[in-house]
Amino acid sequence: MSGQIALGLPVAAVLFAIGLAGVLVRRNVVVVLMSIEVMLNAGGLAFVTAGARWGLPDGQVAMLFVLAVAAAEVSVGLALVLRVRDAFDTLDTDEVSRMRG
Amino acid sequence: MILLALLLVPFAGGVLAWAAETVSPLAVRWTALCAAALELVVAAVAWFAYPAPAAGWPPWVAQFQAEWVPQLGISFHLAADGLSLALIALTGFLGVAGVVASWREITQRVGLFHFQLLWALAGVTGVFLAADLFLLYFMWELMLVPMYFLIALWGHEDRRRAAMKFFLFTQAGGLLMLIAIASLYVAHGRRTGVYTFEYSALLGSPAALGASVWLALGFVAAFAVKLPAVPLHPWLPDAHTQAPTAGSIVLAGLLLKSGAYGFLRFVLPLFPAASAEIAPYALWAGAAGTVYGAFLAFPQRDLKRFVAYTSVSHMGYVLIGAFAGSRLALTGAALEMLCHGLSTGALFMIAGALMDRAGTRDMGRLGGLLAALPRMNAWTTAFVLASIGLPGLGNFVAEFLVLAGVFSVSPAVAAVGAAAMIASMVYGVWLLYDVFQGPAPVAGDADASRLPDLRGPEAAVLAVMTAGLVWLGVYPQPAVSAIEAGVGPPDVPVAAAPARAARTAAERAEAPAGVPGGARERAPR
Amino acid sequence: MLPLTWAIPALPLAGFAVLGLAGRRLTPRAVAWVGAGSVAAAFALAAAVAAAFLAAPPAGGAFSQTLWTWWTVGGLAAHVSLRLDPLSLVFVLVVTFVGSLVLLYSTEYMEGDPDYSRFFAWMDLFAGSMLVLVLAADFLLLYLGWEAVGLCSYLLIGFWYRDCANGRAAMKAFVVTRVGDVALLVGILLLFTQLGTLGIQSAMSRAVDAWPTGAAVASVAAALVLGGAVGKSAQLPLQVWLPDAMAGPTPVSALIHAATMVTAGVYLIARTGALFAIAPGVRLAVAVIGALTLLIAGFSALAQSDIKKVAAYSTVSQLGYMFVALGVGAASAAVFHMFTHAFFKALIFLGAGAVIKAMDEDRDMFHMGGLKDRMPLTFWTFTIGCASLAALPLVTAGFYSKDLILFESFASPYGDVWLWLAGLVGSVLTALYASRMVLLTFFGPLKREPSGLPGPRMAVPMVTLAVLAVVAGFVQVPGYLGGKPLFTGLVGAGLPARSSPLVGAALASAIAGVLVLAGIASAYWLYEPGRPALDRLVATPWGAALHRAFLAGFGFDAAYEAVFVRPYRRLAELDRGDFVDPAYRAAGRLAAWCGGALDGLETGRVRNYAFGIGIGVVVVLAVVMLR
Amino acid sequence: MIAAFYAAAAVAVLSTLLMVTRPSVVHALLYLIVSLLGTAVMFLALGAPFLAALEVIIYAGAVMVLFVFVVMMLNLGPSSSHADWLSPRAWAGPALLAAVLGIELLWILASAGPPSEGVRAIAPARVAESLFGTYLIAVELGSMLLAAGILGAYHLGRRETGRARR
Repeated sequence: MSGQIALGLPVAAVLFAIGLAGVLVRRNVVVVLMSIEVMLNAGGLAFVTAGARWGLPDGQVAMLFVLAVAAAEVSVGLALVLRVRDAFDTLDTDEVSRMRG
Repeated sequence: MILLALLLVPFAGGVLAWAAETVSPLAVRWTALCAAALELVVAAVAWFAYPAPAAGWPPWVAQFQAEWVPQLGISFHLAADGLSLALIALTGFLGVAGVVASWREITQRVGLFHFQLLWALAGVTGVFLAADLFLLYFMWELMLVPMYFLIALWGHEDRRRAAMKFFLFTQAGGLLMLIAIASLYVAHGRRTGVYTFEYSALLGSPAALGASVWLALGFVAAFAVKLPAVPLHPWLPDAHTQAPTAGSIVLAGLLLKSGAYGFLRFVLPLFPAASAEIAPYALWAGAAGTVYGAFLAFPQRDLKRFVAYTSVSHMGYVLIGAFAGSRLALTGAALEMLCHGLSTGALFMIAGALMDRAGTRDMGRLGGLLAALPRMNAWTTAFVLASIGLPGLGNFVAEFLVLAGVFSVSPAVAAVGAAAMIASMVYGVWLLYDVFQGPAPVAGDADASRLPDLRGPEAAVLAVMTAGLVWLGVYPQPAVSAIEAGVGPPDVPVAAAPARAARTAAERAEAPAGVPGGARERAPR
Repeated sequence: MLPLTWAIPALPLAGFAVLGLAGRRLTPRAVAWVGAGSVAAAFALAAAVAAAFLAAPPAGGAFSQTLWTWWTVGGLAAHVSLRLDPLSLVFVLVVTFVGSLVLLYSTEYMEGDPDYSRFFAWMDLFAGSMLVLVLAADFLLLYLGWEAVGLCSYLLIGFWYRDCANGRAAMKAFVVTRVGDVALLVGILLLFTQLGTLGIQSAMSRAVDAWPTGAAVASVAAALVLGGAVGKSAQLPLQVWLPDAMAGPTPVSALIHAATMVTAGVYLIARTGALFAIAPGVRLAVAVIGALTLLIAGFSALAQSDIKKVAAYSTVSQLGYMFVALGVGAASAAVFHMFTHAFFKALIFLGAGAVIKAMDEDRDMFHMGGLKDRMPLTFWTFTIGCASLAALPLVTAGFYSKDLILFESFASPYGDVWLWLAGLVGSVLTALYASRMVLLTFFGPLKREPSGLPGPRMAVPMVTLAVLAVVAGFVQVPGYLGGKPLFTGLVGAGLPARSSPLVGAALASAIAGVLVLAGIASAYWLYEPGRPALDRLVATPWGAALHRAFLAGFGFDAAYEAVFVRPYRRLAELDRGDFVDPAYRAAGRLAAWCGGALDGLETGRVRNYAFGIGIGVVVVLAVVMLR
Repeated sequence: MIAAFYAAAAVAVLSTLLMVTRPSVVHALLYLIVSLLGTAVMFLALGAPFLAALEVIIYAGAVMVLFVFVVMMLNLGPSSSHADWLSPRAWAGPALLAAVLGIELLWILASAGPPSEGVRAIAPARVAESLFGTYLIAVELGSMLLAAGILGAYHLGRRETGRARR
């Protein structure tokens, strides 16, 4: 019965790493945002796994907050994507580099 | 309580002056003038109200203490002795001079200007009164910020760079001091179990006595930059050149003094052993400053830059006096602070007035003004003479005391300091020649003969300054008595002559227990 | 009367205060009354004080008065205190007397000048400061007077500020004398720190007690004091400022640069004679400096065409005589020469001033000539002054004082025959240039009509001084003529003891007298207008070279210009931007460069930043792992 | 249950990998939805049925619908210009970094030792009690965050200042 718990955290770690790779490799803003969703999800999975291990509801509560944050982040982020597209005519993050010193 | 008043008058005056801008610029000026004058009056009252200093050292004549952050041993402790009061009186007076000098010069954002000016004065006053190292650092930074804005907002063509340079130099020194204060605080707490920033508690603390030279150097860094000691001086000419006249007056007359005051009040008493180790270098830095400042003043074309370098020269004497290790020299250094505040403040005021009239500070474009501005020439001559150390004016007495005090320690330093007087003479007569006697510049500038001479409040302020310098030059004894007690711990010899060393040591051995000197002998190592 | 001594300097200083504060509102007449009157009142007071002093000399031969304590720090103090002894009494009388005459003369000479009140204010300040100098009982007060007279000298040399050359001459005078002043200041510091007192008398007595003869510290102290004296009295090597100082109005030259201020160095060395007595090497240096100076200045005076420059070089030369006397230990002889010199040299300047005023400020002697009949009063008084300067035997004051110096220069135990020979050559030179002045100015054809004659206010001082230039010497008639050493007897009481004249004095005087007469005769042969002897001499290559050297004062100016002035200026110009500043600018650039180097990391690409965050996480986790 | 967990984990990891590597945004989006559904199954297997439902409804439902709309609005198709990221130089470094990170995480998890106890299912009621008891303030804050997100999205999404720039 402990298999889920034994595997939950490694799976979360792998998902997180893949998400990170996506953020780092992809240049399309929308895909970057999606990768971030994956990372958030991985974090949430870790929470839930830990909650299941201790039998406490707090892990699930944390995942709920992750959901809320993700929703807010996605809504603002996608709105920003629209604006970026308007302003730069591109979705390539490398070309939106006005912060270059 | 009166010390709190001394501190609050400029603070409140600054706020009131700013608020008065809603009425009219003139109201601002009058408010600021009254605040500065009130500061002077209160300082005078404090002077006369507490004639007898308390026993022990330092000889405070008045104190004010309130809790600030008791958990950390920080208290709002103000204390004044004769030296502090004299310098605060100078602060008030130069505040009046600054407001008068700005009367016609400053037309933009008048309220904010006077607010900054008075808060700078308040910060200086706070430094002169602080008897708590945390408060000292607080006030130290407080005087820096308004000064930065005075230069950066109301300065001349290159003001931003100059203000930034000023800020970087002084802030670098100030942060080193902060580190030193914190280290001293911790070291004292570890040794004694009492964590406090209180000056009198740290005085004679085993932590301070056994402190390494590095700890003392943290303080020295801040004060030497502010003084400024060669080679930490390059911020000064730029800041002076670009600052508005009132800013220059406050900068030269008071901010530099805060550095000198720091040496006398904090470095020497707190770290006697480390000071003795630093002294040879400091003496030579001072001697180099006297010569180098005078030497560099001579080729300057910019009138204010010129005066700025003379300050470097004079503060060299203060540095020598501070580290000569004798009462004569310490008294001389303290007296030089007062005299330099008057003479250089006046020279900056004159430079501002000249700039106001002739429209330029470039000495290459000034010349032959004696016929048009005889009074201005007379005042300039008087203050240049003070600046080059003519006997009968205050600076001479101070410089003589300094040189006499250092002579027995290092005749070479004294000789270099005296030789700097030749260089001073060169720049002094050159200034008078180039601006007043020498050939008028080629036509094209304003008709010199129609320039208005000095009159009214400016002349009145200058007259008071002259009177002060003559008083300090001819009968300085009241000032000398007032500041002498506070300039150094009682075990500093009058003159550090080798022959007297033995006698002084004997006297120190006999010193009764209870005075700091005696207490220090018994302090656990 | 003696307790009123403080008022002697106070009166002229009060005059200065009145004129300085209210001078512009006073009428010229009132200015003249205040300006000259205050000094005249000081003279009257000084005369009364002198009478009281001589009638009943105070105990110890000196009257002391402490006015107030200047400052005191832990037991060490400087006092504003006065000391009246015969030495200072002589100086006080000379300063106030010549001062009042010169100021009386100035009321007419300076008439119509737009800065009339400024002139008198500064002259009064000078008189007061000079009196403080000679009356000071404290080294520091002496130094105050010392610097203040230098200041007045500076202000008055540059008085006519519309001509920039005057301003430059004033600068030069102030700076050059300051070199000596600083030496004196260091000397005072040395005495103060070593002996623990600033009082002149107590310092002298302590020095004699504490230091053996020839002690190094005594020699250093004496040398530093000598440095001050050399600067103020325009002796080698700091003599260069005095000829240029003639740019000031002529009364200034008469009072400050001939009669009084320049003799302050003589006063100082006489006052600190005890110190020089225990520093024999430095004492010898005083004599050698004096001898060299009197020769160099004498030669230089021969070639000048500016009448005031001749007089200036002659002043330097006569001061050289005084230094010789001081160097051989005959301070009273030096003071005696100062005494007579004050009269005849002031007289020469006042006469020259009358001529210059008549020539509309043209000072070139070659533009003058034949004025003998047009300005008889000026001619006679000027000639008497020049005769006294040339030390015409028996009838002039200058003869008696110079004779005493010449005698002492070899007869004194510290004397030397070489000093005597130098003095003899110098007296020939003096006779030559003094006669040349008279000949070029007053004889020969009339080249230019004088524009005015001196009025009574100028004439009275000239006549008075002419009388004194003759009779002042009779207070010290040498023994072989049946006289008594009244002057040296009086002054010597306040100075180290001196031996009395010996046999052979008469012979020495005779030699000197003959040489002077020969000098005057050869001057007539050389300089009498219309004679070609001199022109032929100057035409030879050697003669031309010598003439150039004399005219340039042996090139000291050029040498100083090349060695000190120009390098200083060049270095200063080079350093205008401050050599230290670039170091800080370099630090700033280094910081900017580092920033630029890090700038490459700032790509503006989100994923690069994220990559950075990722690295951070990896590192943190690595740390967690490896713990 | 455990088999479902293994399967879901495999599906999630695989589809996430594919999501990251697909050049087409639409394909990536579809894989992401699969990944999220896999996660939901894992939640279920971990005894969190409520969260599994929310995961499907909110994440795979609402949030992904947002993505779909945006993709539609931006008219994104398979883009040839983005194909160059496939060159190893572009992805080797980040991939390596991600791999190292993943290995580090796994290492740490492995070093912590195997779990001693099994899954304890937590009823939605307990979650709700905790959520509206202990975490009430956090819930409020979360709601504020959402409100801010709505406002921000609305503000940023308006187009009136749009095309004129640049």
